Amino acid sequence: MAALRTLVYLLVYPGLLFLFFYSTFCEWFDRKVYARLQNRMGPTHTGRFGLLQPIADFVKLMAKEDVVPEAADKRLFNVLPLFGLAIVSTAGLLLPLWNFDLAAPSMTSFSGDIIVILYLLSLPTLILFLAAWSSTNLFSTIGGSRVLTMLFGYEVPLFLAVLSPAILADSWRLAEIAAFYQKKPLLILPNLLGFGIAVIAVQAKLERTPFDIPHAETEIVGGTFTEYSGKKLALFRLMMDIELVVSSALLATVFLGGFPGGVLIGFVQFIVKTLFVIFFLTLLRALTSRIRIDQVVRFAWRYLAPMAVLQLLIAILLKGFLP
Amino acid sequence: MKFQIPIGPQHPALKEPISLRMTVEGEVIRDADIRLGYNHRGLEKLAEEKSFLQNIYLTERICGICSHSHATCFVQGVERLMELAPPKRGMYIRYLVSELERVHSHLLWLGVAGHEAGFDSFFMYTWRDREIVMDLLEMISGNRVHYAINTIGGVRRDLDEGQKAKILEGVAALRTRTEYYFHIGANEPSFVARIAGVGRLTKEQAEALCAVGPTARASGITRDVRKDDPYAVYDEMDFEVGTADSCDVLGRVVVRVKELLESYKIIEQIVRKLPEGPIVVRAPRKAKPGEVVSRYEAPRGENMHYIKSNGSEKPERLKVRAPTLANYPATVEMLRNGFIADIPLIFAAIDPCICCAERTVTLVNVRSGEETTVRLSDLRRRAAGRHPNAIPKRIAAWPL
Amino acid sequence: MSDVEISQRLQKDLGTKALEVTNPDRRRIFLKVAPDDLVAAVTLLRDKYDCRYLATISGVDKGDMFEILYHFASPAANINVRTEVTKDSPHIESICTVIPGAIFYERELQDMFGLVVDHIPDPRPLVLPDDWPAGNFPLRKDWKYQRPEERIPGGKS
Amino acid sequence: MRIAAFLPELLRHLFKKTATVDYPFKKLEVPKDFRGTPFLHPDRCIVCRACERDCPAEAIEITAVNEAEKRFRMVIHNDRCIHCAQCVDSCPTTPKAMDMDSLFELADFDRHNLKKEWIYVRAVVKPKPAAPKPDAAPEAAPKA
Repeated sequence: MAALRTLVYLLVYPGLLFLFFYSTFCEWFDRKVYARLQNRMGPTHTGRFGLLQPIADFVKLMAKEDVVPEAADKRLFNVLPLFGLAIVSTAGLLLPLWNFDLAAPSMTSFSGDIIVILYLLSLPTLILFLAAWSSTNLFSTIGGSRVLTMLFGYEVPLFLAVLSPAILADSWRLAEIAAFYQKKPLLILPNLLGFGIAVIAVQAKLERTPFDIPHAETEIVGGTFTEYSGKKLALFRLMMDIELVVSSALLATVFLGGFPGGVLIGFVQFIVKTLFVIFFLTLLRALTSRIRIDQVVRFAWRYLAPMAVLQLLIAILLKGFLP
Repeated sequence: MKFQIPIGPQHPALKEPISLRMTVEGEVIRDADIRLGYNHRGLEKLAEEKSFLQNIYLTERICGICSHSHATCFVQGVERLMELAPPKRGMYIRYLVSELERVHSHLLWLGVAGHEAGFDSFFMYTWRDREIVMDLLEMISGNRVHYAINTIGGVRRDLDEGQKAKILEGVAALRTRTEYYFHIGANEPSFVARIAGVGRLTKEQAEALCAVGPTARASGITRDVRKDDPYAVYDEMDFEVGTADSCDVLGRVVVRVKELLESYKIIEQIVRKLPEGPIVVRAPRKAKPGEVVSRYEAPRGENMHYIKSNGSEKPERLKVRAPTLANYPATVEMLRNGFIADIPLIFAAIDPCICCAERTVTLVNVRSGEETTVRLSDLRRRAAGRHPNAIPKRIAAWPL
Repeated sequence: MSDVEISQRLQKDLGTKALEVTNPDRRRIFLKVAPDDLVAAVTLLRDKYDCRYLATISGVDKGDMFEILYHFASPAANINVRTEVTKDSPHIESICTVIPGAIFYERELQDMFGLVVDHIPDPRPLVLPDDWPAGNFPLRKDWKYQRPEERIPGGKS
Repeated sequence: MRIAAFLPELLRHLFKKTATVDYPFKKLEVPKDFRGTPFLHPDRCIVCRACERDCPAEAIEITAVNEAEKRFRMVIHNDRCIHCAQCVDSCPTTPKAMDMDSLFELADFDRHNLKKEWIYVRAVVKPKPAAPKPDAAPEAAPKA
């Protein structure tokens, strides 16, 4: 029975199958909102309201010819998409999503899981860099170096911003942090600055406009993904989508109080809160133009990092005053 | 570490084939080289085999965006050669279409600039509003792209009152929208950060390298054929030449927005002053021997056609100078010491319209830096060798 | 400055170098010089007539001669400098030292007419492909393009 | 500089009707004088060949089927046509034998399907005083 439960946990919910469908739904939501913000229609015809469009795109890419460049490091080139997918799916398992009961959250909940999930979420960046470097394309190489340069910009603010609610809640466990803010919802307010910083940093992590520099199509063709095609590209895209779900769920857990209330209400809360975060990410994408790599680093260290430190200070001070 | 990256002939930032070789050092461009010829259609040779009337449609197809510009420039010249005086009303309608085309071209450019900078919302909204002027053009001429409204001795279609009202209405709507886009373009921090101070071209450089159009005007050179050499109806119009002296991409945006606002002014004047009368005079089929230099201010800069006739119904020589060619030397200068990220913006800022023969493919071996040239037929054979089991398509023999 | 004044000044400044000055149309002045005097004439135009802007260079095949026209534009008028070289020795001096922006037009002339521009800074072909057969110059009048019969795949008739 | 200068405009359009049209299912109207595809009224053509001569794309071909019966065959190569409507302007008959319809969805898998063919007997010019001569210059009557 335990083995079956583990299998369900890994493959069906909240493992691969759920993450696959929910991440394609999130991509649809992102595309639809982005289109409506631009007075366009977005996906319309595949499925009701075009809901199946991301799945159709995925299937189409899976059916396409898969080209591996001759000069590439073939083993690395082939295996990286799978690695990336595995890493973000593992991160997905750590979210308090099993029975939506914050007291007994899920099989994998342990003290310190917030550190692990942050660590797992920074690995895809490394995967992208290795993918770019192993394909040996010039545009990819430039894209890869941009991936790493950008990493130094956004990673520190993200960590500082996400850790300050944890400090305030006095826990390194996602479910306990969420439960703390459920009990004291007013304490969400001092963390709003951190939420803003985290949204911007997540946008950079997901490489979406204005931070889509590593694969800026008008500058360096596809950047990291220039040589990727067919199944591998499909897996990479799925990886990015799952990363979108996981990071928005992480923000929802840490900043917005998690998803309590049993299976039904908890699930609704999960959907609403992740979509709320994704809406902000989409809005940010529609609002801005792509900036240059030097501007990203300057922006991150001049504005984001000091503000994240400020947020941390607020959290520490507040904690001193709290009983 | 220096290495060369090929931008084009196929590249997402370029909508037409051209090859830019960038020698880069990290993210900084050290040198740039331009190679044309991927789109050379031998148009000047073809023009010598067609009659003047047919050549109107040929010149119209030099460019898809400024189709009317080349046709008008050619027709102006031929009318001079044939010593025709086109009627006033015809001229007014012809240059009304010119100005509407300028509006459409500049709005298109604003969108492209947004897209190249990754500002897709800006791109979507400007192109949505560009539909207003596209619809006006379709209403006047019967087509969205190749208006074909010129004929030797006047224009082919007349305007009625309802159309005049619609034009005024459309222009009023566009004016408020243009002002709004200017406000966005000048205020959105991420966009301004990308265009301000990028692609510098000093006034001296612009003058020495013979830049034209908005590129030159953004470097503080007041060069506009409509003012310098007022052809046709432009000496009756009240307008100003928009310039900027910031010498960068932001300046080129400002110049184009100013020109948009001036164009609205001209359009309103033309529609209000539109005289009564015929729209066309009868033209002979042949032109006397002679030569003429016809100049026209296209949206991208000065068009120049040199037409030489020999007394037959075909021109002896037609030389076409499109504005983009004049701006290439300046582009190389602008690209130098810029960032890779600025390539699409700088290149788009001259509003390139690449009208130039596609017969070979150049492969650059990145490791050794040596270039090998492969004929299209070889490439096809290689492709067939790679996929021996591919289902053969029906034998196609295109005239190559 | 009116057209007539410019024409007279050109006659006076260039003296015997000006083989012919005509003014066929408003703001259009055609000046003919010998090929050897070209650079001198262009320098004079640039310095004294505000013609820093070279619009383009057109070549015309006139049977046994090539006519080359340099279209300059100043705010006052459009001055076109005409010069002729024989087909047997089609050599012309580069004006890039005077007007750096002329480089693309001179390369185009080399491609299309087989003129040899002496001292050109960058003699590579511009518009013609790299494997274009040597000695083919498309805009010469004796160069004819034979259009092959159009064959449409699919075959009905 | 203003942060998020575009925000009001974007949010305003979130629940508005879209500017784009669901194309293959819904179509926009083309204007009245839209230049679509050329076609022939075979009963009016007097075989003056003005359209064939003036066509910039060599898309019109007129051949005699039977000279004695005055039967002619006209092919409009729509795969070459550039839709400039010069043939309509050049046509000297009243009412015009050449005409444009407003079709614009011309794509086909086979270029042969794009060629349109008419075989007809030459029309006789009615002895009307106002009727223009068959060889009148084409520019004389643009848009009657």
